[in-house]
Amino acid sequence: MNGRNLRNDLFYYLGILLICAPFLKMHTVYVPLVLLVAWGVRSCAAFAGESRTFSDIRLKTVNTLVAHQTLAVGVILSAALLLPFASSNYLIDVLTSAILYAILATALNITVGLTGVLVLGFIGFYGVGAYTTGILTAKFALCGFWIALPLSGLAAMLCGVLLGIPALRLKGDYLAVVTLGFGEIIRIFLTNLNGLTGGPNGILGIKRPSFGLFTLDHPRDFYWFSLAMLALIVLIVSRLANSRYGRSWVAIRENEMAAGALGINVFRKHLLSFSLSAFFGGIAGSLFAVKQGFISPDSFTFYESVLVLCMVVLGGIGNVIGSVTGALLLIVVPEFLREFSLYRMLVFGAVMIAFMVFRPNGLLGSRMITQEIQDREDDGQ
Amino acid sequence: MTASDILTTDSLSVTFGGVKALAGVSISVRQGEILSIIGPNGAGKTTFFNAVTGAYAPTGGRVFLSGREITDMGPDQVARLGLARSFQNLKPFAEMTLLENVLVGREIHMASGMLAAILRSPAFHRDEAAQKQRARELLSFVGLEQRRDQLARNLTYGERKMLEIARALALEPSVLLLDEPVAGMNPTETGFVMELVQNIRRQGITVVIIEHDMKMVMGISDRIYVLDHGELIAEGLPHEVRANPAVIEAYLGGGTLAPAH
Amino acid sequence: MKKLILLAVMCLATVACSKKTGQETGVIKIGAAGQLTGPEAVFGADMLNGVKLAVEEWNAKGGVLGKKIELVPGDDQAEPRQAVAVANKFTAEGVVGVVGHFNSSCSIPASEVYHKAGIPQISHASTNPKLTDQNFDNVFRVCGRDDQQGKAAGNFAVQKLKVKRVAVIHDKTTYGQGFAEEFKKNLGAGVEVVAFEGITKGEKDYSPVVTKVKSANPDLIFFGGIFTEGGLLIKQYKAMGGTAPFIGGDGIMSEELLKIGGPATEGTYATFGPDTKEVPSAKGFNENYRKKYGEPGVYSVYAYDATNILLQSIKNAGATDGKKLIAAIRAIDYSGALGHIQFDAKGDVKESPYVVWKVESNKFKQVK
Amino acid sequence: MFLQHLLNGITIGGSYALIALGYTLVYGVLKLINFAHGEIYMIGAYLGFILISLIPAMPPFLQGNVILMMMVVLIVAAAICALYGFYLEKICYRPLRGAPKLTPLISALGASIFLQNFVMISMGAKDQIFPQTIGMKTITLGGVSFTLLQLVIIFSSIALMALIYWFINRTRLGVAIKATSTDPYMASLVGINVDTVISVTFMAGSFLAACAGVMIGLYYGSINFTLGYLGGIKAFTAAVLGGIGNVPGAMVGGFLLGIIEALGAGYFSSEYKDVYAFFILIAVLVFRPAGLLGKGVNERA
Amino acid sequence: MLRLTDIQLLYGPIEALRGVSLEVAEGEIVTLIGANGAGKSSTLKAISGIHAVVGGSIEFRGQRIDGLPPHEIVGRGISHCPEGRRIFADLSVRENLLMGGYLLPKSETAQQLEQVLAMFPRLSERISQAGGTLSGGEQQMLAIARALMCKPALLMLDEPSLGLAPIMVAKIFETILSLRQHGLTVLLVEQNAGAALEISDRGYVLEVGSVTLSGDSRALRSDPRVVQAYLGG
Repeated sequence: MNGRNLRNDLFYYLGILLICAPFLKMHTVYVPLVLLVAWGVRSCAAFAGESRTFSDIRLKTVNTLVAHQTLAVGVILSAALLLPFASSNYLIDVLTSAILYAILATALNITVGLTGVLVLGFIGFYGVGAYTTGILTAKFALCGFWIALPLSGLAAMLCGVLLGIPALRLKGDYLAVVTLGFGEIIRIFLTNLNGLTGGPNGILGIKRPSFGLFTLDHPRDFYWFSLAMLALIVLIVSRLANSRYGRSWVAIRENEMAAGALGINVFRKHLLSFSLSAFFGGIAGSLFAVKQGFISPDSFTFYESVLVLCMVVLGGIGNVIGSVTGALLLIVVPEFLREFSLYRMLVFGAVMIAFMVFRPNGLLGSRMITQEIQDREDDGQ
Repeated sequence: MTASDILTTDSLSVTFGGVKALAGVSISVRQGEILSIIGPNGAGKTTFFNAVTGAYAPTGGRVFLSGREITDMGPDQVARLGLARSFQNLKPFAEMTLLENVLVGREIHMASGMLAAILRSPAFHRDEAAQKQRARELLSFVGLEQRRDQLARNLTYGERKMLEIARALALEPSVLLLDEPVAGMNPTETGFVMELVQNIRRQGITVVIIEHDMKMVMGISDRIYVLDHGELIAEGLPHEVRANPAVIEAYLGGGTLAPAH
Repeated sequence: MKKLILLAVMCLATVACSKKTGQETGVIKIGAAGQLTGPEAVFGADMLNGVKLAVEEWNAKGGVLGKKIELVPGDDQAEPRQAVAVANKFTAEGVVGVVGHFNSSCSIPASEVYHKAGIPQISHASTNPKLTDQNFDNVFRVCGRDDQQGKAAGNFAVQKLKVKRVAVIHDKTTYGQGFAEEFKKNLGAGVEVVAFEGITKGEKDYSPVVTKVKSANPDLIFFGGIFTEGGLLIKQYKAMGGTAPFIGGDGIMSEELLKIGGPATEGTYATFGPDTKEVPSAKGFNENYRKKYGEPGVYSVYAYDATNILLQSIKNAGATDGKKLIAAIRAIDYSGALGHIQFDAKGDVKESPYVVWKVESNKFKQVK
Repeated sequence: MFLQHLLNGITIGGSYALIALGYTLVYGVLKLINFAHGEIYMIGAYLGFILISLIPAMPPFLQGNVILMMMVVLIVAAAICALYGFYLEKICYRPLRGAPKLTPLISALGASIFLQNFVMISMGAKDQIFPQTIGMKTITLGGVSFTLLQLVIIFSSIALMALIYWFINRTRLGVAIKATSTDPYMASLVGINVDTVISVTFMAGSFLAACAGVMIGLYYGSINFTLGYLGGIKAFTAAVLGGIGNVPGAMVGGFLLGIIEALGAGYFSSEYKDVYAFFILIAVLVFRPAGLLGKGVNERA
Repeated sequence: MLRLTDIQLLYGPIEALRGVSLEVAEGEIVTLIGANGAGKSSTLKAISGIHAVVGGSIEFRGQRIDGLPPHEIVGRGISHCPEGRRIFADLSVRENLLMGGYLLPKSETAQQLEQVLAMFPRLSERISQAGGTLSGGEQQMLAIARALMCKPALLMLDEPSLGLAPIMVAKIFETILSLRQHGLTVLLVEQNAGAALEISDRGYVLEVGSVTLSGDSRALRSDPRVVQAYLGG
């Protein structure tokens, strides 16, 4: 057995070195790096299948959290509220970014997670939201932030409906590509409609929102404001998910034909989830515009769409809390990796592979978790 | 069409890329009966179900439910009007619990709106509780009450069939279409399903069945239609159909191994 | 399980090794921000090397105010969001001044962070007018402005080349399109713009645009963008039998353009700063840079000078305090690799440094 | 004018088609969008560049014969790249069989980021310039200008596509790929080693992508590490346009996309070039929801 | 020829087989009967290597085969014709059959194809039609023919009569009988217990993942427990 394994190992590592060789030429220092990555990812794969320890710890944690739900939410929220007192503006800014992405991920989770529609151009809605706020409050100074915020959501929602009506009749990956196209189209229009969007120069001087005389100018204040928005949106989405709306969405995800045969208007429910998710995406965009104070098409690339999608998948598809966790991880981890400087994204890529190989169902999994608990209890009896 | 006909089709046709899957089938289902549709594989039985329930758009002919034309309606509209169905290749919502599966079937009877769901108003809680109660009753009707909180993916084949029936009944339909409800079941299980179908009929629901199991078909049907190559080749009472030479030739066969005990 | 522990330990070890042990006192930190990874990483590397060179030279001379200078790189990936994160990180780490960012779309949102923290920012390459038009007292740039450069290119086309029909191509970026529009503005009534086209950065095939431009039959083709696309455009245009010369800006002024475009680039014009080879300090820069990092990029020298200005100002101010430092930068009268630099009230370079260059026998030569 | 645009479109369309084939083949067997495929194309281009820069060290009989030399470069680069495809699948996708559908998407993205940065760090962020080789002389025929190399590239693309078409439909391994696409479970029951088939599929796709990469590098003369991003998106769109999972569809989709872009940019505004492709895509999908040559999406139980 | 000793199989946390032991001798037709979810199909999947067993052993012609991948097991002469026919719908009938003989040396393929087609003349009429366009009965024939292409010693058939019209069911059973005359050993899983026991030599009854009854087919057919539960009185 060991002989065969050894041969496989040798084949694996030598093969990888061989194909990397043309690129490594004189840089022999990269050889251990390549081997380390190859070995690391492989170990994750081996480990994912072989141990229940991690799964046990996770189950216990989840069990405890479920048992003391209110307490857990309270602790996490108050920790999140108090955090700014203990951290620098840098960390607050990173966390605010993470919160905005968490809103995006929560919104995207409605379509990708609950309804099972893969959207690859989600950042388009974010862009529409951000630009609506930018155009209304700064470019033409038509209204204040508090009017622009809902309008941004509605503008994104309108785009969602307009895109959804033709696109939602498509299936699976075809729909995904159309949404990808939508994201690109939005970005190209943002770049080229100079009179409205400022073209590639973007829009400058978007003011932070204010409550009467009190302006959310300090990063800490804006952090709290975003946190409140996130909490509100998570609450709305999770309540919807646990109602007849959520059930219909999941039913459609599981089987469209059967859902239709049970009297669910699949198209209308799809459109509802799509436009809701666009709405929250637009809200996140509006927040982003006032956070940055400056927006340009550079912020709304395909890469960002995929990043948000990663957050949803990483946290566990269909799991609302998972989306938030995924956003936190994908924004915060690269910040820590800044220490690696040039190697940052290299390491980040490898970590992504390793993580997925290690936890294919995402960090929190979807419903599988509760099910695992159930099954174990059944075994015990 | 007589007053007692609840579901009728008038020369219903379906064509797939030039091939006629259904060539002008006219049938009428009477209120409160158990009707079976039999025929060789590929005769168009499932296509017939799909065309009636709106899953396929018929290329010709018309369909009426309780005197109302439903020909061009979508599956969801047809379902809302009281026509429920089960599927030959089962389609339970695998990642939902059994209770949730049935609750999806209750969707059209739910009243509370989106705002109520977000605000968790008393009306919302009342509605949820009432529907959950009804769903539980339906699960216990098919014998799955004990497993209501498990995910549907963990059910066995037979249990899934029962779940599909419970889910279809949740619509409170006037007509229930069952596509091969006992395929792959042994005689004991078949007996249970036959009992169940009788009980469903007793609640005033008309049942239409596609089935190959002749014991079931001959045992509970009031009437039988026989399809072959998309056309109706015979209809009548069970013993008439069994003796029909055209049916024997196309479908039943005369071999001793045929399981028509 | 063992394997996992080993893995975890190795990861931790890597992180630990890469971290500087403890907070070193007695150093002055300066930030260098740009795209170190991502699609435009080449500019980030050019910049970082320029800054490194300056810092090393100062450190070799004993640092500034008796302290060593520590360079803190910040990777903004050419993304505005990341740029703000980098800016916040710099302020949190106590950086006294920042060289960068590269893209205007990164420099602008980051400048607000620096402004609030009272840290000076000297951009080496953000040419969009909006950056300094915000009127932040802490924002400077050693490069020109798109409007200045557009004017220089436009005037040259009209007055020197006396063209009548011009085709304009840009790469749809803040820099490229902004520059193209400024150029168009400065052409005057006598010149007809026969085509105004945008291209997508990162593609290789520009034949549709080139075909269209060629059929419009221009006397001159303006390109607002970077040498990568510029080289391909010129090459594909000439391959299709086109004859009109190209003119571009600092973005195409690079040896790379000549490599990518090959002989087709002969006769191409570019607006840029005056020839630095004649300035003694620039000669030193070029030699030292080549020795350490190979051929300098277009912006390396800007980054180098921006760093020198920052460090010289620290020395002049005798302090690293934001206010004093900003005042010192505003007051500086500096002669470096780029020539003579003084800042106006907005933070732009006082004398517009643009002249026109032309490719002759496979080399950029200043047009007298 | 029209012919010129058409020729431009066909040239770039050929490379889209070659890359699109990789997406479509993999999608067929794994029902998975291989998001790292664009990077494989980029790696292929780099391998071509590295090999060409080794030419001075090659034996003289090779150096004398330009055509032979280019063939060797193309085949060796594509062969090494095929191994990249092999390892990509082995490391990023194989451990994820049976995981939720979107999971491999994330590891693919990780691989994509990794490969991009790997090349950036090892080869530098600068553009790499191919030596100006053969066939760059412009030929003008009836108002249409083209280079000899352009013709060679168009014909090579078509030849490669013919080769892959033959492989899929006429060889036992090829039919096994088709069988695995329809039903991997059944395929294993007739004795097909599904793992091998999947590996072969990845290798074949990577082989074609590398060929496209080398040809693009030779033709346009410069490559950099971000090449895979746009190339990947475009080719993926082409694959969907033709009906993803459908081999002739990918070829048709690739050429069509190239031609649409060329005509759109040529006759309307080039600023919106990328938009035309997507508009056409949306229009096609509204009328033919499974792409031009795709069959109806099968209802899965 | 085939011996299963106490094999166990898990589907996730669910125990599908809890120690199944059975034997098939050369030239026999052996039937597995049992209720839904009793583990009949799982037993076949365990033998063909689709699902790995977690306990027990499977021996074929004296050699352990548990733990081998499916394609190696096919190579040793066990052919598994799964439930639901699973025709390669896009492939032609010929391609379907050629895939069935995937592991045969190239030189033998043509000859084997001829032999199989001789057994199923209906298929040679439709040789270049796509598999998906055949009728249900024809598809079942094709599935069996495909399973025969690899020259198996043991053929495992999972519910070959499922969803077929009674007239077709009779034909399928006739075909199975004729296969035995060709010297094939058959392991049959059937819901239609009456018909299956009629053509088989021996039978096993599976309940909840283990064998509860076994013996001569004739004896089983008259066993009151079997009659009561599986033959419907």
